[in-house]
Amino acid sequence: MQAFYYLIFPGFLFAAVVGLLTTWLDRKVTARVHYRVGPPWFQSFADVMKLMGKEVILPENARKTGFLLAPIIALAASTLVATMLGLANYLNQGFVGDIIVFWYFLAVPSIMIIIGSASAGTPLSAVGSSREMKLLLGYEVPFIIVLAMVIFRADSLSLGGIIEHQIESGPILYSLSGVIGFIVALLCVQAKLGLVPFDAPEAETELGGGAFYDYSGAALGGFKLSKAILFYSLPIFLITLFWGGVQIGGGLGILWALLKYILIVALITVIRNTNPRLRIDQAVKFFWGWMTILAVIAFILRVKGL
Amino acid sequence: MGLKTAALKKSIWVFHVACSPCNNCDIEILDLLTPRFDVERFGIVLVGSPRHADALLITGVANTHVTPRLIETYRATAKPCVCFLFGACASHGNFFRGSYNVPRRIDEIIREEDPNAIIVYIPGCPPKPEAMIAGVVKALSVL
Amino acid sequence: MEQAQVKTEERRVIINLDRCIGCSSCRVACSRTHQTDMNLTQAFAEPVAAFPAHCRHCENPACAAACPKDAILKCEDGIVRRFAFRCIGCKSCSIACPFGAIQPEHMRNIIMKCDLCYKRLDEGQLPACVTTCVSGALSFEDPEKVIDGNLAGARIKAKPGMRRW
Amino acid sequence: MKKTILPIGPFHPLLEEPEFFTFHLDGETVIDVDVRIGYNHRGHEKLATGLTWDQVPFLVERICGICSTSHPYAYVLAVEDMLGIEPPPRGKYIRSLIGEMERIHSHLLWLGLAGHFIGYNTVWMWAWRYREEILDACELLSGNRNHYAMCRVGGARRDVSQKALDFTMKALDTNEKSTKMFLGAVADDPVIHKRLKGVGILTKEDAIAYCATGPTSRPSGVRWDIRETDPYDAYGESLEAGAWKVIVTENGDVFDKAVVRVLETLESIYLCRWLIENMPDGDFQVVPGEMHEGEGCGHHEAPRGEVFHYVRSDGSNKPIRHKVRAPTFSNLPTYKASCPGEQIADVALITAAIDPCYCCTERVGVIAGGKHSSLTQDDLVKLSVEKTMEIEKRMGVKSVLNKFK
Amino acid sequence: MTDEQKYAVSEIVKSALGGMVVSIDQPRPNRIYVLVDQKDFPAAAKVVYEQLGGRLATSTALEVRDAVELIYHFMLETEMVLCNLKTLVMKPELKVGSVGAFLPGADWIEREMAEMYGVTFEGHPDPRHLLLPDGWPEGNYPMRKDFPQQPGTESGETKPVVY
Ligand code: SF4
Ligand code: SF4
Ligand code: SF4
Ligand code: SF4
Ligand code: SF4
Ligand code: SF4
Ligand code: SF4
Ligand code: SF4
Repeated sequence: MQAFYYLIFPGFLFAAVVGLLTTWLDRKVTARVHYRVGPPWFQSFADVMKLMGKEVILPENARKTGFLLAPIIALAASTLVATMLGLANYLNQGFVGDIIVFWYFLAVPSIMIIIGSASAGTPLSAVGSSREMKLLLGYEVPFIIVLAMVIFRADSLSLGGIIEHQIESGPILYSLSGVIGFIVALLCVQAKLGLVPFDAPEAETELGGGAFYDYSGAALGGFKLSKAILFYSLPIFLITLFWGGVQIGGGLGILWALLKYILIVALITVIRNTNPRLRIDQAVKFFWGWMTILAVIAFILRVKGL
Repeated sequence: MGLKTAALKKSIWVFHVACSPCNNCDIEILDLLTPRFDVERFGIVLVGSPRHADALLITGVANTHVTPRLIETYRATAKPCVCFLFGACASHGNFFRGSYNVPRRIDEIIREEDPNAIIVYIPGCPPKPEAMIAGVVKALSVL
Repeated sequence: MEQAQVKTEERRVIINLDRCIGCSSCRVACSRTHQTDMNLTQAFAEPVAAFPAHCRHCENPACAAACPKDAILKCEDGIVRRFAFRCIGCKSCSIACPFGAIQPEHMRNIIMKCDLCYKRLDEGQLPACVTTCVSGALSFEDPEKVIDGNLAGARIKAKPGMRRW
Repeated sequence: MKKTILPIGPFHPLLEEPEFFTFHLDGETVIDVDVRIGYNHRGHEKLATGLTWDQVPFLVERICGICSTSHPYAYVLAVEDMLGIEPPPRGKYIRSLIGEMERIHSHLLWLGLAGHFIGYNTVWMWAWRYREEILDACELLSGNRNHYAMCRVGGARRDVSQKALDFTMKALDTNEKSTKMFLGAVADDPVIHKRLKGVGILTKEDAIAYCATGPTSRPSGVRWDIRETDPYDAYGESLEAGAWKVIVTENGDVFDKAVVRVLETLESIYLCRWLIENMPDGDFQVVPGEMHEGEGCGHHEAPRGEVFHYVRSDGSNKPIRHKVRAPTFSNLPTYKASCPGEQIADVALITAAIDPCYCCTERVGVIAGGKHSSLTQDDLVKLSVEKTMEIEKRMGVKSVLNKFK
Repeated sequence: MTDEQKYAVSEIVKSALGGMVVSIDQPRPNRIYVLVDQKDFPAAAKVVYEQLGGRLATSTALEVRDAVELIYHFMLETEMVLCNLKTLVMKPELKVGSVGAFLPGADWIEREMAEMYGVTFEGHPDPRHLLLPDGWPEGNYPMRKDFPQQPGTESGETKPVVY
């Protein structure tokens, strides 16, 4: 049963399929904004499938272990994240460990990108790596404050506890501190996903793929897949934290959950299409400045009971 | 046809290598991205790193300045990869064949680097964007 | 058939206009044989008929003389061929040809031109258009022997269809 | 000192021609500029001496894909100057028409790229969409989208049909509307004003000293336009008939360069219309007579400035010398005058305003206080975009993007 | 500008250049060809640029029997005449004073002529390679007639007979 959870539902397979579909949705909407038709629905699957079948080039100066292990660990960590979320949300099962562990696992893919690209040993990757590191440092600060806000509010450290609290006393989003926290968390998610305006680490036009510049074939596919899984889990995570989680109760429950999910994905896509890329120091300033202040305000409001 | 090939056919990532073209081929390639042609419909995406590419779109002739760059780029591309020699310049040398600054043809350079390279020639000066799409389709039919 | 005796360069595709019904099968066959190139140009005798305008593979081809890039050459076997990689799509040849037998290929921005199906000839087959013609209007013969007034241009004022500019 | 070089490119999808810039910086300010070209050198002038007179137009057409009719145009003018041939009027009008169509499509292309440079990708997509219509018209007129092959010693290479002319007329009408919309968007937008005005000023004196031509010199108040000062083909008649006028502005900054280009597009549209309406009937080419010894110069006002060709013949069927000067060759050095003292974020813009052909390989070495690192063209573009955003923010304007909806 | 006025321009040029003119020719109303001596050349160019207001369109070098001929094409915009200033730079020294020294617009073109023909421009502010790669062998001037590689040589796909 455990293996089923991890590999099929709600773990790897389910998360990957939904994640890739979400990626496609994102690309399609972007294309429509540009007055283009956009890719067909299976595009993301084809991309990943193709990458899996391609040769992996090892750059000359690469440290092999780090370079090759990074995508695998990133994939494993994001699968874990998806599974934990799914268990808590759909199957009402708790798991050992709490939101702190969860937060830690969320950071792992980014750290793996840093390690992987740093061990590639080429200048472009190194720049991408350092940018990713700065970005990680940037967005984790407000993110953890918001998390703390949610934890205080729900008086529980586990995902299940947070969901239960929201079932009892309404979603956290429906309060002032909740709204502010949600906005901050959404932007952090945007950065975690590496989307415009926070895509400096893998800027296609400047760094030619940046952190992923030297990755090719299956290794790149691993990263893409892990990104896709994150693209699925992070919106779900936001729903869990702020919007009462996903309960697969009656028929309407599923629809409502789907609506919430699509809304958040749409928000992310809109943000990505209406903004230019921020320079990395601007992004860090943005997170440490405005976002942190907002997060602290949310926290104070929460303490005041708003 | 395996799943791998099927997937490859649906998702071609191309990388644009401008050797020393007259710009026209490059403009036509850019045209591919704009609303009229929109190659993303077919899963064709321009990427920024040769390592991600499945296909190299090579335009122009290889003059002495860019020849080493071309070889470098070809080496950096993950195989299997298809080289599209876009335009009369790349496929044959156009008028510039025999010029003092154009020592060798591009396909010669690539063949020297890798005798098994898959090379697709798209003649025309410049080939129309449709020709590039058609060229990709033809190349896929032999994969 | 008698292709063993006659050398390639002495035979051409001859069209008997009395028989041609304008069905365009020959063009389809030409196009199929050459992947996408539609080598055979259509001529119009307005308003009566449309019929194929075959390349005559001239003795002294005007198209080759006009080509700035030597993309059309008369080869050793007598066939006037176009070399796709050299062609730059300037369409000078199309203007130069007195028979309107050259038509631009609109997709690749080069021209295309009848090559007398030289690959099929090497295999001992007749050109594709000749084998396909439903009414027997096309034949593959030595023109010297069949000049009896059937040739295109001798009877109808041909108006090349593809010269749009 | 640690030296970091970013091997960006060498091949990048959005940019075209390779050049290599070295900028000497003091903080954020540019002190000196050096350009290294030659990545695209293919030896045209030598090749031309190996081709016959009628082959050369096709060769020079391939100097450049954007001003692809300008070079053959200047070449045939040079040969006609040498031989003393006067082409028939219809041939002249056809050549001028193609030349102007090229100017429209080239300026639209530039407008799109400039939009991309200041961060408005929508401008790029839209400009290129309108450009497609012009290309369609060109294809119908000449048979080709880009390399038109319409110029021939002694007239036009082929005739144009009435159908093609009618289609062109329609394309011009739609294009006039969209160009006017662009003009409105550019001239009235406060953000664009802030962003472009006073940036990269090329003074009148510098423009004269560097012998800049075309839309690089005219915004600086230098009224140099070959179509006016050495009229050829249909330009003299049309100017007298008042079909178009030379656009000259005074400031020489990037804003003026943009405005001059948009206004010129409009003038070209009017001129094209006039040419189509007054297209004479009759023959469109004469057969040039015997080649004889001599020399001739021809110049044509290309979209980017004057294209100059010089030919020398010894009476044989090949030129013994054929000199080509593309406009960018004399416009590019004006960097040296217009860049120093500017912010590094504006350099991309200034270079874009000259409209050279950028490329991927182009890297900018930043030499600041002994530390050596590399900035790419893209970094410049990014800096440029950021500055636009900053100004937008400061002015409290939402985004110019909405304008184009 | 009528043709008569244009023909009068050659007189203006002649008087401005004074004794430096070796020969002057105006085959067509809008083209003037002036030949000056090698040693007077930069001075003559200066006169055309500063006194006559010529805009340097470009300059051409070409190889004649025992010299390299330089032609500086000045456009006299107000007179609407193209004034071509010629000189012969004698082999084997191939040395001439630089115009780029006082006219920045001539900077690049002189660099190009220097690398293509091996002409030395004395006093040029920035005598480096312009178009050719930096490692180009010394004394190898591609536009000279004795340059080994001939243009236009083709190795065709099939052996064609050219009728
Ligand atoms: S093939 Fe033609 S259009 Fe393409 S780069 Fe070469 S000359 Fe230019
Ligand atoms: S010949 Fe064939 S392809 Fe052509 S119209 Fe008839 S059925 Fe269609
Ligand atoms: S294309 Fe025309 S000119 Fe050329 S060989 Fe055929 S018939 Fe003769
Ligand atoms: S279109 Fe091609 S074959 Fe015809 S003249 Fe031009 S280059 Fe030669
Ligand atoms: S009628 Fe005779 S001369 Fe005239 S084009 Fe036909 S074959 Fe040639
Ligand atoms: S002989 Fe062959 S190539 Fe020529 S028209 Fe017939 S089918 Fe086409
Ligand atoms: S197939 Fe025969 S009958 Fe039909 S158009 Fe061709 S020549 Fe005429
Ligand atoms: S400036 Fe030069 S390279 Fe650029 S488009 Fe014009 S002629 Fe071509």
